Amino acid sequence: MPLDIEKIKSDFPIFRNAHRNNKPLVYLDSAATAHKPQCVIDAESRFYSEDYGTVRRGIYFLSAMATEKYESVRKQIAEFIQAGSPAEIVYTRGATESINLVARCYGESQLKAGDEIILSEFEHHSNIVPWLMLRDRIGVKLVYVRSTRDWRFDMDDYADKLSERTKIVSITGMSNVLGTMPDLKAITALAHAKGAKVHIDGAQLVPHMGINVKFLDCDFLSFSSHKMLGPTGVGVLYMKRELGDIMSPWQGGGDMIEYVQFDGFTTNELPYKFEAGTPNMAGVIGFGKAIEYINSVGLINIMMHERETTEYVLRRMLETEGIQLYGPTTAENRGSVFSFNYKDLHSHDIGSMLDFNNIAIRAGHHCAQPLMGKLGVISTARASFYLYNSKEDVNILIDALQQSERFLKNAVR
Amino acid sequence: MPLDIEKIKSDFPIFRNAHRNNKPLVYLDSAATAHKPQCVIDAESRFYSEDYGTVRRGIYFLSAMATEKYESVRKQIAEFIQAGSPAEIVYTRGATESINLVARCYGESQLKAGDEIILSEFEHHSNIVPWLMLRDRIGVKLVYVRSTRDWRFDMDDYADKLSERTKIVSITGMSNVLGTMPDLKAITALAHAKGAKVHIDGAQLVPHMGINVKFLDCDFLSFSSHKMLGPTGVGVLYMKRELGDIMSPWQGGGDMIEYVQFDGFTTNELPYKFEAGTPNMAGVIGFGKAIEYINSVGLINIMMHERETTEYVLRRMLETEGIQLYGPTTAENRGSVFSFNYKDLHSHDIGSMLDFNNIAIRAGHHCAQPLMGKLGVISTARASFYLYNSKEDVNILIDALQQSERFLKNAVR
Amino acid sequence: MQLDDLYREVIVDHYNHPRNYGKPEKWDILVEGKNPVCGDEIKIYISVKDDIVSDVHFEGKGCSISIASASVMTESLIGKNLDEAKLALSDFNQILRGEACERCEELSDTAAFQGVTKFPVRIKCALLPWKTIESAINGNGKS
Amino acid sequence: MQLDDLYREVIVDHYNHPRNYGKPEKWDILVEGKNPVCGDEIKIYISVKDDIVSDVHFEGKGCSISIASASVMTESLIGKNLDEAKLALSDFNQILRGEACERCEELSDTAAFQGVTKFPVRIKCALLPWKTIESAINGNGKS
Ligand SMILES: Cc1ncc(COP(=O)(O)O)c(C=O)c1O
Ligand SMILES: Cc1ncc(COP(=O)(O)O)c(C=O)c1O
Repeated sequence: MPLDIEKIKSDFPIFRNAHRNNKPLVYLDSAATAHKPQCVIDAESRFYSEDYGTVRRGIYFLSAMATEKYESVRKQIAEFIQAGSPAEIVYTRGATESINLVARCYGESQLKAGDEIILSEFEHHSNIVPWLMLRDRIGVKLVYVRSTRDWRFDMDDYADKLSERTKIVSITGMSNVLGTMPDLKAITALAHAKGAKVHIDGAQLVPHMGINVKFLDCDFLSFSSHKMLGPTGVGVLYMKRELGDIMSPWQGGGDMIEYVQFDGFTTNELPYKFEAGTPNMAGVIGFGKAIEYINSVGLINIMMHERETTEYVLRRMLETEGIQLYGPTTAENRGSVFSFNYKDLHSHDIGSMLDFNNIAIRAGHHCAQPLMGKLGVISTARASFYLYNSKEDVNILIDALQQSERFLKNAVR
Repeated sequence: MPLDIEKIKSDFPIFRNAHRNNKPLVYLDSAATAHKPQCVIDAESRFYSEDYGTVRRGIYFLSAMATEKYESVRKQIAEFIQAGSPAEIVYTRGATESINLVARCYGESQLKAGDEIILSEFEHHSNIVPWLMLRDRIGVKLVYVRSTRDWRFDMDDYADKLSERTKIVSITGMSNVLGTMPDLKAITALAHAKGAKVHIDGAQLVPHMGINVKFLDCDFLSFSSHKMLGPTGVGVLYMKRELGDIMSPWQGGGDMIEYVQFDGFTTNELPYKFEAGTPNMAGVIGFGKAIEYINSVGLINIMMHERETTEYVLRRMLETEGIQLYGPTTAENRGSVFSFNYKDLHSHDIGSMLDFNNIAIRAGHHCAQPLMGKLGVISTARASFYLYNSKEDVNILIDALQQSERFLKNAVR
Repeated sequence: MQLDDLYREVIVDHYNHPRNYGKPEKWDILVEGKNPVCGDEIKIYISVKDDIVSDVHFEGKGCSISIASASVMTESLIGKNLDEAKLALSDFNQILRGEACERCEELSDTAAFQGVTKFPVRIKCALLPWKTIESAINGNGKS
Repeated sequence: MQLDDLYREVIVDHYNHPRNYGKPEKWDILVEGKNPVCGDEIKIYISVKDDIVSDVHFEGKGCSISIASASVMTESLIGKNLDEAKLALSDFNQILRGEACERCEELSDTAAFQGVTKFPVRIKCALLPWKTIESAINGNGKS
């Protein structure tokens, strides 16, 4: 069913409120963070106004209600990604914390010097730096899978680099710079054949394509609420139960313990073992609403809409003189995020020029400096799309780009 | 200026909405988490509806605005606690994460086997377990300062235990079980004289009394937004700048880096060095409003109101037959949190009985199992007060307590 | 939601007059359980003769719900064979999950715990004795 | 807020025709700067004769604002003695902080950067050349 974009836009108050210079907001930075539908905003407000209490600890009504809502979102998430049990869903601040948790609690307790971790060249800093820090602490080795010349994940190179020494393969489900989507099923199967565990950085993938962890059989999965219409400050780490059991705990404090004495402690059961301290209760409850909203629109409809958008953007960008597109030029296994440069304009200038037209894009290294090096640029402009973006948004972008160059180059000539 | 409690209550929508069995909510669990005034709830909604964009990264208007608001809260916090610079304010998920950060990033990089860390017997699990975990990793020793017989911090015992081996003193500003408030100024001065650093767990203290880190000269301070009228999922770690510089980074990822290459990275300047990944932007902005609200009521007025409440509660509890109060029995250097048991009722039964009257108290070990051991009980009931509580709330509590016992004990006799 | 739902007469009665309380002179199996959330502790002493639960006693600290639950449990198990005991255990779990239970009429004292399901925090209290005895019924207790 | 505020004519002119661009044959001091946020890089070559800045050239990659800022900077510094250069530096910082500046009339090309203050993300771009040369003016450059 094609999406009714006008209807969807009307669910997001930002599009009503963020006009500037009489121009409506054209928001093309959902890969950084997505806007929120009214129902998500209301869910948080209502929680604070009507049902607020602390979770897990209180014996009174408000606390019991809050706990129930908070835990029911865990079930929702488990269903959304097809996890076996809510006990495999750990709440974090965001994908970044999730990845750090894996690197620390699995990496430090299960890996040793000389073990290898395979990443790709597409990775976001959040899926590089935690592993570099692990390397600096325990002496593992990081191995990067090359990209092919058309900016796909190089399966041959991966198969070459995979070995008995490989203990973890940590790969993005979708590049936040190029949109590239590696074949996670094949990657996981190969890794498991060598006895390596697989972590998927789903920060970009999950909001746009969902995921089925049972089908993929991946061992860990990280993603963030704020990139999928939910509140800030909430993320998810999915982990297979048996791995959660052998990992060391994450932070110490309230709720992650079973017993504490002055000279020792025992840890709580999963998932609480990894959740110390009062959590972001309102954020979690808002996230539940976001998933509900996505389900009500239909993930499959969102995917089809984005596929169409991707095809249209690719056509327009490839046909427009002066646009240098980075990344795959076909819509297969590719998300709707597009890095580009335009003529000899600097990405910052492109960003500012478009901003003047109330078009929000990202400019810079997109937290992927190593990949910038591979692309041979210092920065790119990036436009990324979501369920609330229309083809018209694409046209506005391209038109404004062309005007920008005229403005900046011809102004004084 | 005495607080107008009716007026204040009307600022908090929960008191309008959470009636049950025709009884208004009597909320006596602010030590667990505090309710939110309308302005805080609205600040978050408005941010999502009108100004939402990612911070620090975007070049467009929404992002620039969001960044400005987000960073201006850092200034507000710095002023609220009298820090020297916003660069000394690190955003975390909550006090628990803040303490873990100190234990990891300062503890692991600056301490070695045999070094000692001094805690008190009053500490919350969140100020015990992170240090136990540090001990398990690097072999430091934990030393606990005894409490006096009237449940105060034993200064003599502290002076005895403090030595050249002491590297960190980490003490709660206010016990979340007994209300005890140690003399932080004296503790800090003694510690510094031995060359030890001082961390204050301000989770309970800061919401009720504020703090002046310049006056105290403490090295670290942790506290949570959700206990001081702000949103969930936001906390603060204050650290002296020169300590932040020598500490190892916390989580790895976006924003905490300066440069990343495939084989190494350099860290960003303070405070960003400790803030990896997209933060809880909406939560931070709501927290700014909470501080504004507290300032508008006046911290000094809140303190005076709570002092009066404390005196009244002490009087009523001490005069009521059957109430066993734990903790200091005078209002000096004591917060408005009261642990007690009643006759031979179990705290859970007390909690449920009071809940039936829509009175919310806490029952259990209050994340302080070691202290429960010291008190010689397995659990207590706990009532805690804040700016929205009146003397009438105290009366309702005591009346309901007395009725409960009659209900449970006489029902079948 | 009424307080009476939680504190049914049966529960209050068992709390005020717990049956089979205290350490017996001898027993075959001893199991211990704890609830870390509230610090409650329970010890259960079980005697078995000819595959029949001939005696159950208990000791411990706990709230009214867990004491009453233990008391009711002892009465309900004494005289049952192993299969019947397992059935009683699964019945109780069913009741606490808020599910309908055919045999509930028979088990009237057990059925009084239905009201607890409306108070999620207290469910653990009611379950503690039954969770604790589970291992013994499955044969893992230490004698 | 107008785009013209950011892209004043002067800025666009300096961006399209940067002055003193390129590596000179010789120099006394070379300083390098980077902006990690956008990856911009700049090299500044400085010659000093009798305590007077006799020449400044620059090379690098950057956006219009940072290129124009560098270009304007070279023009503004050449011919100044050390104290005057320091003053120019502090003037520029003042302008970029959005503060009023008395000497701004004189420094007309520099003053064009006032509009940048309305675009916080771009302030770093404008400051890059000036931040980079700061160490040289304080005597820390490598020659
Ligand atoms: C591919 C990828 N991984 C990880 C992250 C980190 O997510 P967050 O900033 O929400 O922690 C992002 C987004 O910034 C991303 O695009
Ligand atoms: C004294 C004390 N320290 C630390 C904490 C932990 O705070 P949070 O749960 O917000 O991380 C609490 C509250 O639970 C507390 O009372």
